[in-house]
Amino acid sequence: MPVDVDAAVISNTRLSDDYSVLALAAPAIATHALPGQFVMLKTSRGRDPLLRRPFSIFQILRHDDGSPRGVTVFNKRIGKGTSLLYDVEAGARLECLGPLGRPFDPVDPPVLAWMVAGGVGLAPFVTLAEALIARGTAVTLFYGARRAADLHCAPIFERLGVSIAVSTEDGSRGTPGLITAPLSTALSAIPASQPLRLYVCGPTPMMRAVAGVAASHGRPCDVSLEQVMGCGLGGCYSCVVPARDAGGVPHHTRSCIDGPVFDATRIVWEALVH
Amino acid sequence: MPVDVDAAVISNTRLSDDYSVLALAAPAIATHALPGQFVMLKTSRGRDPLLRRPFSIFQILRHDDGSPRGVTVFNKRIGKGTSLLYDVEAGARLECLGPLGRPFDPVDPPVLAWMVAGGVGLAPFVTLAEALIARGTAVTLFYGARRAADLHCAPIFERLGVSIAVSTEDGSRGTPGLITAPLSTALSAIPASQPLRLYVCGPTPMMRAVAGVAASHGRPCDVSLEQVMGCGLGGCYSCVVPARDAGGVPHHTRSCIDGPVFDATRIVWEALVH
Amino acid sequence: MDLSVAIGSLRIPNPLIAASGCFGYGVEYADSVDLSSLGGVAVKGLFLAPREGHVPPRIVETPSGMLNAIGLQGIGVHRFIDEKLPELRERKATVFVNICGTTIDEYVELARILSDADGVHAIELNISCPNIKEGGITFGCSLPGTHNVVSAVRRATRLPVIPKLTPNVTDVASFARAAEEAGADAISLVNTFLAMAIDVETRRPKLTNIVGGLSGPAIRPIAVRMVYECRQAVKLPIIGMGGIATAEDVLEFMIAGATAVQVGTASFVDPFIWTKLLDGIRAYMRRHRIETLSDLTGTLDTTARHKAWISS
Amino acid sequence: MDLSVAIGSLRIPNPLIAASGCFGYGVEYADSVDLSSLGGVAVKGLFLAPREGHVPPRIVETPSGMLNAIGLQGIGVHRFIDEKLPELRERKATVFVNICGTTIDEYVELARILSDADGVHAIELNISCPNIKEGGITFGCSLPGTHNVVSAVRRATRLPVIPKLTPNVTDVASFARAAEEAGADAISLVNTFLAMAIDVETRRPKLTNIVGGLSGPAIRPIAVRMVYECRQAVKLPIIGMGGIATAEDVLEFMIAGATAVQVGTASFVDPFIWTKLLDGIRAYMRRHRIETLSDLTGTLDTTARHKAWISS
Ligand SMILES: Cc1cc2nc3c(=O)[nH]c(=O)nc-3n(C[C@H](O)[C@H](O)[C@H](O)COP(=O)(O)OP(=O)(O)OC[C@H]3O[C@@H](n4cnc5c(N)ncnc54)[C@H](O)[C@@H]3O)c2cc1C
Ligand SMILES: Cc1cc2nc3c(=O)[nH]c(=O)nc-3n(C[C@H](O)[C@H](O)[C@H](O)COP(=O)(O)OP(=O)(O)OC[C@H]3O[C@@H](n4cnc5c(N)ncnc54)[C@H](O)[C@@H]3O)c2cc1C
Ligand SMILES: Cc1cc2nc3c(=O)[nH]c(=O)nc-3n(C[C@H](O)[C@H](O)[C@H](O)COP(=O)(O)O)c2cc1C
Ligand SMILES: Cc1cc2nc3c(=O)[nH]c(=O)nc-3n(C[C@H](O)[C@H](O)[C@H](O)COP(=O)(O)O)c2cc1C
Ligand code: FES
Ligand code: FES
Repeated sequence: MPVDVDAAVISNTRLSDDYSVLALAAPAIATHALPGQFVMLKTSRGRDPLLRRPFSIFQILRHDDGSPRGVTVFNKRIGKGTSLLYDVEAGARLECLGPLGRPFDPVDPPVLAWMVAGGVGLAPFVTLAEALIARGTAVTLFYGARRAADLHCAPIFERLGVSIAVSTEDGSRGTPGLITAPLSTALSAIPASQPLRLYVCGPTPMMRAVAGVAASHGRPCDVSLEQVMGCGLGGCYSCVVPARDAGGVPHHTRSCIDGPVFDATRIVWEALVH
Repeated sequence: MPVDVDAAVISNTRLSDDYSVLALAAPAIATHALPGQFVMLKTSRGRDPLLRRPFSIFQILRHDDGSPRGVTVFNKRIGKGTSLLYDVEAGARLECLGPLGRPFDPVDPPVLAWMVAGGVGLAPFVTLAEALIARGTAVTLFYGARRAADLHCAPIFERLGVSIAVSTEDGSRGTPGLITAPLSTALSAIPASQPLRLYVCGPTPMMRAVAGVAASHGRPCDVSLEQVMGCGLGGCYSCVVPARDAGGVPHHTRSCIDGPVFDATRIVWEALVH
Repeated sequence: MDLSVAIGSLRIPNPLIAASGCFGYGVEYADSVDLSSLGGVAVKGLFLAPREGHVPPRIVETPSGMLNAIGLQGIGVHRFIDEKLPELRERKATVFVNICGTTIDEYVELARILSDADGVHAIELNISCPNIKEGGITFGCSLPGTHNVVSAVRRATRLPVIPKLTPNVTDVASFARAAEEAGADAISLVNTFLAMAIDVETRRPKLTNIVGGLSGPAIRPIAVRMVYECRQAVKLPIIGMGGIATAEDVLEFMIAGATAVQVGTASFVDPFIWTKLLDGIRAYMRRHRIETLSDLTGTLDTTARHKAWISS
Repeated sequence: MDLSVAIGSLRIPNPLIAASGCFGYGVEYADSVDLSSLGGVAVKGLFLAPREGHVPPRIVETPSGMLNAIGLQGIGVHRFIDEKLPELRERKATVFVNICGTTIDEYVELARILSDADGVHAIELNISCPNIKEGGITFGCSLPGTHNVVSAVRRATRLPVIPKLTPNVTDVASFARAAEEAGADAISLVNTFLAMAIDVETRRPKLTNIVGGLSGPAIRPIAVRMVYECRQAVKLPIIGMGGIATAEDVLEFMIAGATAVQVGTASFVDPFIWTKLLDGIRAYMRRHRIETLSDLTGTLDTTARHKAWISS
């Protein structure tokens, strides 16, 4: 059951001109959050912007004694609400509703966990990596960005013991080009007998491409979709994606409560609007 | 010519639960402001609240070298916009348009200047007192409030050398009752040969009463009216008051550009909405 | 204090109804909101058959409002009765079923089917969805159309019949009168305002459907005026809505003439709005010594405080 | 870059016109805004005779909008010509005079008087003021009324005639057609939406006039839709307005079909908005390599990007 917390901003760390990490005091949300879940944040106190905005839970914050203190979100400035959040200062208060949505399902050893992130799609993977590593599962992160300056937070993953492969479209770091290339290479190098699951979050074309690569290698693949969301609770039907039901028939299904995490084979990619 | 300054909040000093003094960095406005003029302040950066709010210029702030630094406003929290201003912190920015409106006309010695203020109507009188005292005019402030706790800023006037008479409705300080009583008494005690001008700002019923007292003593009286204002520049006709033109014919006249300061005898008090 | 109000023969514990299309089928909220504590739940608009609705993007935010073009995606009346109604019944929700059809016969058949279902308390006739052609808007924009569909449904069911009016007309009060004459038990208004938004960088509409319906605080002043106009035109109970976000807004609609209200868009922003609204209403009743909330309906005082002092 | 646009025979340097009733008679702003740099100034609605307007309060703020019930206070056409027009002429303003009457004869007489005055560039026929009974709204809400008043004025003047349409109708495009058939040179829309607000503590209307007109960003999505509908119905140039506050908003109206725009409420909030809007428009033209701004009018691309992948 989600709760709504009038959360104090603990800090807002600007990583670049458009990325920041916003830390919110929200113990009631931190206590129950699972990897891949999200919060709906009110970006101002007035009625403009009116609606909340969805954000993956990036990190769980804890007090020294380990008790839950709050959550962070990894914010990319792309419009009105995310700009307001980028500019927020410590001490302000933001209404924060969560945790929401269907989480990732972390695999256990000997299954390998490969996380594939594009840009701000990195957000759900810190908590997923923690959950995987806590189970003893080996984790690799494939992380693609436009340029080296957009590759944020790699140290967090390194500290957790995650292996990292990086690509940039402009070739300024790691493999030049899209992340699908090094991913395909790596998948080809793994014996089919080695069980493995892919977890993907990023721009829709990237997720679609990765889902294709996964399918061609016969690997299970979970994707976390990003749709415009009015409510986050199943009330408005704004966030639908074309997905196949158990019988294989495609339907518009609500990504806020049926997702945001979906088995990639359920998604009718050619019909998914981005 | 008014200017629009994206003014930094220098400080916001809370005087009580509902009064604060907001200091704004706006040298271009401070340079030209005259006593009784006002500014239009945007109380938030979004579109809700949409319109600016009018505020008298309370004080002119100066740098150590005497050069103009900005203005303060004396803010009373009564609704949405004034609550936002009460809560504003130093460092924020507010759009501030001014100086606007017809100012007070300060008298010269030997004419006495009696300022009559009710509640937040104190706001225009610091700058007026300064202008009067700079001319050598003797200044008295009659200051009425609901209770002692609502009598703010008397020390500012004392430091300027203004004589102060105070009344409170609950009798907790000064003369009990309305300010019109001590004012009438004082007016009766002054010989008719002593020239004197009244300057009044406060709730409409109080200004009307004082205008009546002034008329019955045959004293000139300027009032600063407070109407809801959409633009502050004569564009919208929202701020009209019933006033007599030179021929004695009553008309709706715009208090933002024809006022806010009016000769009390021009106002058709029985028709003035409050 | 008595917060209950009567919509025709139906008495509900308080005037707050979750607006159709803004609260799913109610069951989505069953764990976070006590459905029995609401005045009612107006479920998402239902056709006879399931519908997939419009291609996303389906919503876009606007100043103090939002556009939607969901296109009445829904599971159809039969699956609703089988899959959702039992839980609503169990949770003791007062259920307003919002129905949509392309023909009068479809409305009549929906009403018949729902009359036989256990746990349906009222039928809201959606003749006002602005963003699909088949959603009854042709009935909602024509006086005879409104009259005919309401009287046909009226004859087909014992449940209270509540046509939901569109604000996209010149004279909403005439539609209220048509509904009254046709035997409606109440009217609800307003549905959304037909509107659009354009992405200037691509020069394309922001909604795939091109146009959508405007809702939220932005429209409240127009909706209040329409409720006030209808109050003067008909005796029927009015369920008012459009931009309600605070207890003060609820009271504003009631004073203008509403017996009950619906809250839509604001419940997206705050899903726990219901207890806040009830608390605010109770505080107002205490402050104004109002024992019976329904006494407030239609109490707007329009005797002018100030006479024009000059011939205008 | 060419920002000029043509309203019939009248070419104006850019599409930004100060909206009637929101810019006084223009002269109030002459010291702070270079009037000749605007596309035009639509002066406050004028009757033949002076009017005192409604008793205050005349405005009230609403979410992202405001209500006004000024009641067309004004100095009358003769004093306008004697006292204001000379300064407007001197400042090289392009002057749109907004006229209001109770009868067709009054409109005709106003048009005749203004045709003889030096410095009037166009006549905007206000048949849409929502908050007075005599402000022509009876013409504006009736198709024959609109047709008759437009054609009568058309015959009475050589100046461009621009009826201003009300949004408070079911089908605004039919009014655009009526205006076109009657010989209008352009149409302007929207005037304000009839609306109201109530003080719940006193249970009185917040405006002395009870109802008022809603303007500001809140109404923009409805206004854009109406401009788009009219664009498809008529060939006339359209002057679009309603909630414009940014350069993006100007462009949105133009893409929807407006040749020029008016800005009202937003200029209350920012009297220096004009240069900001022009700068934003120029930046957009550079970014999109647009040489001639008027090429943008009506370029909305409604070819669906996404086909429905499932029958709905
Ligand atoms: C489950 C979920 C998790 C998310 N997690 C994160 C996160 O951790 N960090 C992060 O920075 N962002 C995340 N997002 C995306 C984020 O919600 C949007 O960037 C945000 O809502 C945009 O708000 P805005 O006011 O800045 O943009 P607006 O001013 O509203 O819009 C700017 C532009 O962005 C487009 N846009 C708006 N919302 C979205 C969206 N959801 N997806 C794609 N385009 C959009 C608009 O159509 C418009 O063109 C997530 C979205 C979802 C659904
Ligand atoms: C020339 C001038 C100078 C002013 N100087 C000061 C000043 O120095 N300090 C100060 O605190 N206030 C001053 N005011 C009043 C101030 O502008 C209002 O209190 C403010 O606009 C209210 O905004 P709000 O958003 O808080 O109230 P809202 O939420 O908009 O309204 C709350 C209630 O107050 C009423 N109200 C709104 N505006 C006014 C008004 N102008 N006068 C009376 N009632 C109003 C509304 O009708 C409503 O009932 C001045 C007003 C004028 C015209
Ligand atoms: C996303 C969304 C979906 C809606 N779906 C329906 C619907 O299915 N049937 C209906 O009658 N009204 C529907 N409406 C209209 C609302 O019930 C309500 O009339 C309108 O939104 C105004 O209220 P509000 O401002 O409180 O949202 C919908 C509104 C929204 C925002
Ligand atoms: C205070 C005020 C006064 C107005 N007076 C007039 C008027 O005299 N004549 C007219 O045609 N429109 C009048 N209007 C309507 C505006 O010209 C414009 O159509 C409307 O406000 C929508 O534009 P906006 O949202 O940019 O303000 C007035 C609007 C306001 C807010
Ligand atoms: S966001 Fe409202 S249903 Fe998913
Ligand atoms: S406030 Fe607009 S005319 Fe005075």
